[in-house]
Amino acid sequence: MSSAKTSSNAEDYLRMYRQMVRIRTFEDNANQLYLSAKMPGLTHMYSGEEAVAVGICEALRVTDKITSTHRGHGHCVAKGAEFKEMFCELLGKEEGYCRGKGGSMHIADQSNGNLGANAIVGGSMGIATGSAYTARLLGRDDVTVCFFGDGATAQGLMYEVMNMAALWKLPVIYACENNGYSEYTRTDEIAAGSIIARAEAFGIEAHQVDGQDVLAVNELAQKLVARARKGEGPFFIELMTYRYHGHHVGDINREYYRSKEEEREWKQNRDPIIKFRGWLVAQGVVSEGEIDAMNAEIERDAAAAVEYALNASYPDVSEVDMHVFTDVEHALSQPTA
Amino acid sequence: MSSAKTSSNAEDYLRMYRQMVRIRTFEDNANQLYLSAKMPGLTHMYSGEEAVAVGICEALRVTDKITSTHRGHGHCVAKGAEFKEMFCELLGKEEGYCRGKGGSMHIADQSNGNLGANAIVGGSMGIATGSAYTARLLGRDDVTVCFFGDGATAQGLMYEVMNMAALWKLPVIYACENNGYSEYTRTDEIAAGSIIARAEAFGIEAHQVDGQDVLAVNELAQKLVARARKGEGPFFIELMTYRYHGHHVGDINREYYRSKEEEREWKQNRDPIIKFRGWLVAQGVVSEGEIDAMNAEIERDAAAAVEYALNASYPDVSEVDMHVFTDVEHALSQPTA
Amino acid sequence: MREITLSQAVNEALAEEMRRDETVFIIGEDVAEAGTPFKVLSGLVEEFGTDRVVDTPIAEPGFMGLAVGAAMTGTRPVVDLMFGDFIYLIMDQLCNQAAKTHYMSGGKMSAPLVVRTNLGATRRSAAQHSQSLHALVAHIPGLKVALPSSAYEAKGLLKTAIRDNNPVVIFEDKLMYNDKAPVPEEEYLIPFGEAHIKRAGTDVTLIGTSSMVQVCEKAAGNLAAEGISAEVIDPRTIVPLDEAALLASAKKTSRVIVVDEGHQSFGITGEIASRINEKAFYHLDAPVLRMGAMDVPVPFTPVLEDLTVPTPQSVAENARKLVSGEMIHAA
Amino acid sequence: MREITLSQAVNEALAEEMRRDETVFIIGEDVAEAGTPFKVLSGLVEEFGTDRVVDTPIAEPGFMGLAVGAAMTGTRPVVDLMFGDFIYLIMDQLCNQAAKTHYMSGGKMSAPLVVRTNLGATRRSAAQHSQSLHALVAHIPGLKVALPSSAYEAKGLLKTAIRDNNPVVIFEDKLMYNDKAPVPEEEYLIPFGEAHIKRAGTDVTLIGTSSMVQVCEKAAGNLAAEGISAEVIDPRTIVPLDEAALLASAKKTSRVIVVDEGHQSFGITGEIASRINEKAFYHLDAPVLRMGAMDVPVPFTPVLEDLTVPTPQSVAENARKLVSGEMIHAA
Ligand SMILES: Cc1ncc(C[n+]2csc(CCOP(=O)(O)OP(=O)(O)O)c2C)c(N)n1
Ligand SMILES: Cc1ncc(C[n+]2csc(CCOP(=O)(O)OP(=O)(O)O)c2C)c(N)n1
Ligand SMILES: [Mg+2]
Ligand SMILES: [Mg+2]
Repeated sequence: MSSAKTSSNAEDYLRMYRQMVRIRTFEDNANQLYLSAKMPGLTHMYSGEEAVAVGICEALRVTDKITSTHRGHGHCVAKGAEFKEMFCELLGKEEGYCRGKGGSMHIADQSNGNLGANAIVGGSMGIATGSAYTARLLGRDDVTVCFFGDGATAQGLMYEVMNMAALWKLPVIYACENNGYSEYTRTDEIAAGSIIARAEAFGIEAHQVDGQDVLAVNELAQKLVARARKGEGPFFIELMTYRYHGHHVGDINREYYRSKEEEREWKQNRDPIIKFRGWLVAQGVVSEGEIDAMNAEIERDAAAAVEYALNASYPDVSEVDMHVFTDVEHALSQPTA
Repeated sequence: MSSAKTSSNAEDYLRMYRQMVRIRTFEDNANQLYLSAKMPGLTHMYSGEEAVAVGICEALRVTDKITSTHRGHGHCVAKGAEFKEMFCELLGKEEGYCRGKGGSMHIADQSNGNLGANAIVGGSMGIATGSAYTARLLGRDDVTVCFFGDGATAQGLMYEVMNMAALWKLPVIYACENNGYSEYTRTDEIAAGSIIARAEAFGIEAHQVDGQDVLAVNELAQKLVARARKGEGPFFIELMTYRYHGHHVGDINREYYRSKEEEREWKQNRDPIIKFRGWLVAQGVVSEGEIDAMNAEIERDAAAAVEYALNASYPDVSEVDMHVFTDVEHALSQPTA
Repeated sequence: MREITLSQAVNEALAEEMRRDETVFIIGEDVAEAGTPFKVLSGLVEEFGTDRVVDTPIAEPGFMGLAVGAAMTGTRPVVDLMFGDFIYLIMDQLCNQAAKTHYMSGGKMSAPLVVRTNLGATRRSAAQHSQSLHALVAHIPGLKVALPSSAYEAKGLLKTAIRDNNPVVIFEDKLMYNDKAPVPEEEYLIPFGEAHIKRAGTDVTLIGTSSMVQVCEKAAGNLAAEGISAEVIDPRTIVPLDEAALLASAKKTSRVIVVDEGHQSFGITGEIASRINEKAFYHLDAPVLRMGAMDVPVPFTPVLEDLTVPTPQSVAENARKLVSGEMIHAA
Repeated sequence: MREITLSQAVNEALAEEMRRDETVFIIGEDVAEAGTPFKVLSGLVEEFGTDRVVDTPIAEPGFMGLAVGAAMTGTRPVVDLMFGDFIYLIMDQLCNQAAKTHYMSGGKMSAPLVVRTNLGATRRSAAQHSQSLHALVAHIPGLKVALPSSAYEAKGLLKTAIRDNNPVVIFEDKLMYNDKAPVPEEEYLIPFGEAHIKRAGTDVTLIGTSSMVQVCEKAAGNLAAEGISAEVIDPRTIVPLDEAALLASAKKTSRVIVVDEGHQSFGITGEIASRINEKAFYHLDAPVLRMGAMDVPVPFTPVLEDLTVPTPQSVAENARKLVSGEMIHAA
């Protein structure tokens, strides 16, 4: 845990803690929905990586943008989304953020600057860079954070857009969530050299940080976001973290690629929530009782949102050919098909 | 010029000199064919960069492979191709290396291990890496050299395949011909950071060398090829060089992107052929007269090949739907279209 | 005959060909220990080792390009593209390089490789993991395109693909991996360009591809109960296409429906319908009817997703109208 | 009316739209000082500066991706893709991202961008610089596709494309950049989905796209001299497609040829022919005839390249046969 700050930051600390717990709680509920066969399809849990999304998004304004990944619930919550619309989306309901058309892998929340999860690994790197281009071109001072995994660093697109971001000094921060795995393969078996050095080779200032330490992440993010806002970007951050679940909710038997000991080690000794909670209590920012109450409240919120979503209605079948084009109400009833 | 070797290498030196002059002479004739409207389409001149192709290809065996670029005549000659088949190809004749179907931008010479020029910038980087994969898988000891320009380093594909080459220690050498320009743009305006560092970030040993000094290029190439053959690859070389003509033969008025002074400076003071010739004579390897005779002979060869190609026949029209598939003589006379 | 799953059939085809020819290797993401997310390749790395069952970085353009170069120099790569939707990422290496190598070199070089990938919606995987993109590659001269409709075809076509000296793209239906079908123990190959009449009939021809063959068979079953005799044909490869078989059936029944899971517009149904219209025009009672997937990105929510693809019901419904002489439009 | 080249028309369209809307910017290779290899953009960087006429590294997937993100956040990028053949490189960002943004977000986001690129063979540029790949993008729901046939259409369609809130791909014929046509001084837009009857006729309908409109017009001229009255229609956009206009003409003449420079098989001619066959079947004297580019990679050598695309002669020849009642096959 990084050096303590004064308790004048108490509010910030508690918000960060709260957001981390909200993510974990959201994921636990989503996993339950999967296990009880109430959720269509598969989904990828963010549990274990909460300090990354929260540490970074807490350094951002609502007008700042993020792009997310297939493992996107954490980013979505951290950037300000509500449980209700999120669960509705996961269940394919009309009140979901994307009217049920996107689902877990495409969840987006434009109202809070979340440009969306992406089911193409690395697929959002161009989008984030373009968002930063808009800011520069239109003279806005917002910053864009591009979240992606260690596995995504294999995609050539990353090098193409880092080159442009560096050339044009775009206000974008590439945030590599290094959880050590690309699906069912250890990333060090499929990644040569150094991730940080790859960014640096393009003249991009790059940092590595403990992704389980929300204060360390947030401190670095605060600095880099402020500098990016002033035109000193782009930046690259490699955040060392871990995913607790399988690659997706269905990836249960995973000992062939990852040992139970390793999982236990991270969960027991490096859990970002447990660590931060201990620190908050030790510093006297909050009492154990207050934390328990907060956690319970979040759990109730989540349960209520799940309940709501389960009972919410699906989009009307007529929506199937809506939103293909912005200017055509129903793409298939047009003679122009 | 690098440190002199003993004249026991005289034969090698003369062959290198000869190959450089052959390239220059080929290009002068190709340019003439364009200017006199005898060649269909456009073509990209290698003049000025001869020491790169020759210095490297002289370090290779016939069984070693190369992949080439849109600026590919130099690589083709250096890897052992004949003028006759090359001019026939440029003129679209049946006796061309590709029966006239490829033309300048797709010239290939499988008999000498040239897997072909490529009209997609960066398009051959995967091919070269795959060729090296074949060598490793089948236990052959050939090495593959991938030629590409400085502009091509912007293509994400390069980072994807360098990663794999590094992981699997493939016998491939990435040879970046840095002539300073990507078409009509100075590459330093569109490339951030350092080219060498980008390769090094993947754990690939990288070197920079004066591409106008054929001996320096050859010495480095000899070493790296030998090491790659032993499984110590991959390697990356950045060769600092210059193209004398425009981007292609039609790029005549180019002062808006490149000054005449700069061109004069390179041509007068850094010409690879003039420099090497001076050195050969100074070292007593050869006399001015012998060189003049060699040059004249090459010119006669080229003129004869041009003449031959101009009179050679075009492929029969029935060839238009041949070679679409290996197992179908005429793709369009099949009921299966 | 024994029954095995499509997944096992693919696995057997690969194992047999890799035993027969040591230049064959598999390359793709999570193909080794994991045996792909669909577990299709389980066991192969144990037999053939990591040089021939190669786990790659998540770099589709890169390993596709590598495969092209490997194929050009003496090996036969089988590229595992985890989802058919990622074909967009490999289009350049597949279509600008592999497809044109033989032609551009005047017949001197070739790129004998296979891209194994998949298609198919209704798996609740949303717009970027549910596409059926075979039309894109069918349009590019130099590529062959196979669409197996059961475990039997999956094995026989894949073995043929691996031995073919041209680049071949083979799309498996990802919802069929666990479907069983009779597959001989003995070795067999299925030649390209030979359609298979799955069910003979006289009133209407249902041409189905991939998963839509099953759909057509179910529709035919329903129709039979009503006294309508439907012929079901599976082209098995769309490049090359067995025009003769399709035309013969069209001429026999005079009524044809082409059913495919790719988007209908500018997809493969237009090509097949056009060829039949052109060459059997005067034998047709009605224009060839096309049924593709809806021209919408695939929605996540099941209530919408299920509407986007042809079903036995919708095929039978159209067949009924066609046979009864109602004029039917594709739109 | 004044005549300007297609190149000038494109330049004017961009300049006008960039003056009107400061969120419009151009991004691509050598677009600034060089004004592209075709010199289409000359002068724009001088007026709009390097932030709005942006020279990129040679990284098509990268700048296409950047454009998608820029479009999603409030700007209107016009992506300059130097050759249509490079579209393979941007397929993922164009088709998995831009095309699906609006749908996947349930209508909340959109990607208003234009990809300006080209098509067309017979420039002796060989297989990787001569393709006409509009069929690939026409197949993907969410993309609009425009094919201007002259300077007039090039200007009007591009202006419409820039104002459209959807991703639009516009293919210019690279051999037509220097062709002049009358273009009004006053501002005009050409709405998408409205075909243009280039020449009225009664005996046969020639539907041509892009460069093939000229080819059809020339064929029609020749045919007129022989007493055959050909109607020439230019759909101008293939997505959306003005089916009504095509059907009206088909019903009038009863004989249709669709002429396009993309490869014939699994290309756009099959779609257009199918729609007409389906909806005007009982009005047709013969099946709709298709003429696309040969299904071969484009050969370099002129003696072969010229054989691969439809010509006024070959179109007229087929029209003659069609009108005289000879049965004609596409193959
Ligand atoms: C282009 C592409 N290739 C492959 C996949 C399949 N896939 C989904 S997630 C994943 C692993 C991603 O690893 P990483 O980027 O480290 O993210 P993590 O899952 O660890 O958060 C893969 C290979 C995909 N969705 N997109
Ligand atoms: C994918 C792709 N993008 C753009 C082009 C157009 N183009 C041809 S050569 C070239 C410049 C290449 O520069 P560099 O790699 O430095 O090679 P050089 O011409 O300097 O030898 C460009 C942009 C192309 N052929 N392929
Ligand atoms: Mg990871
Ligand atoms: Mg260069």
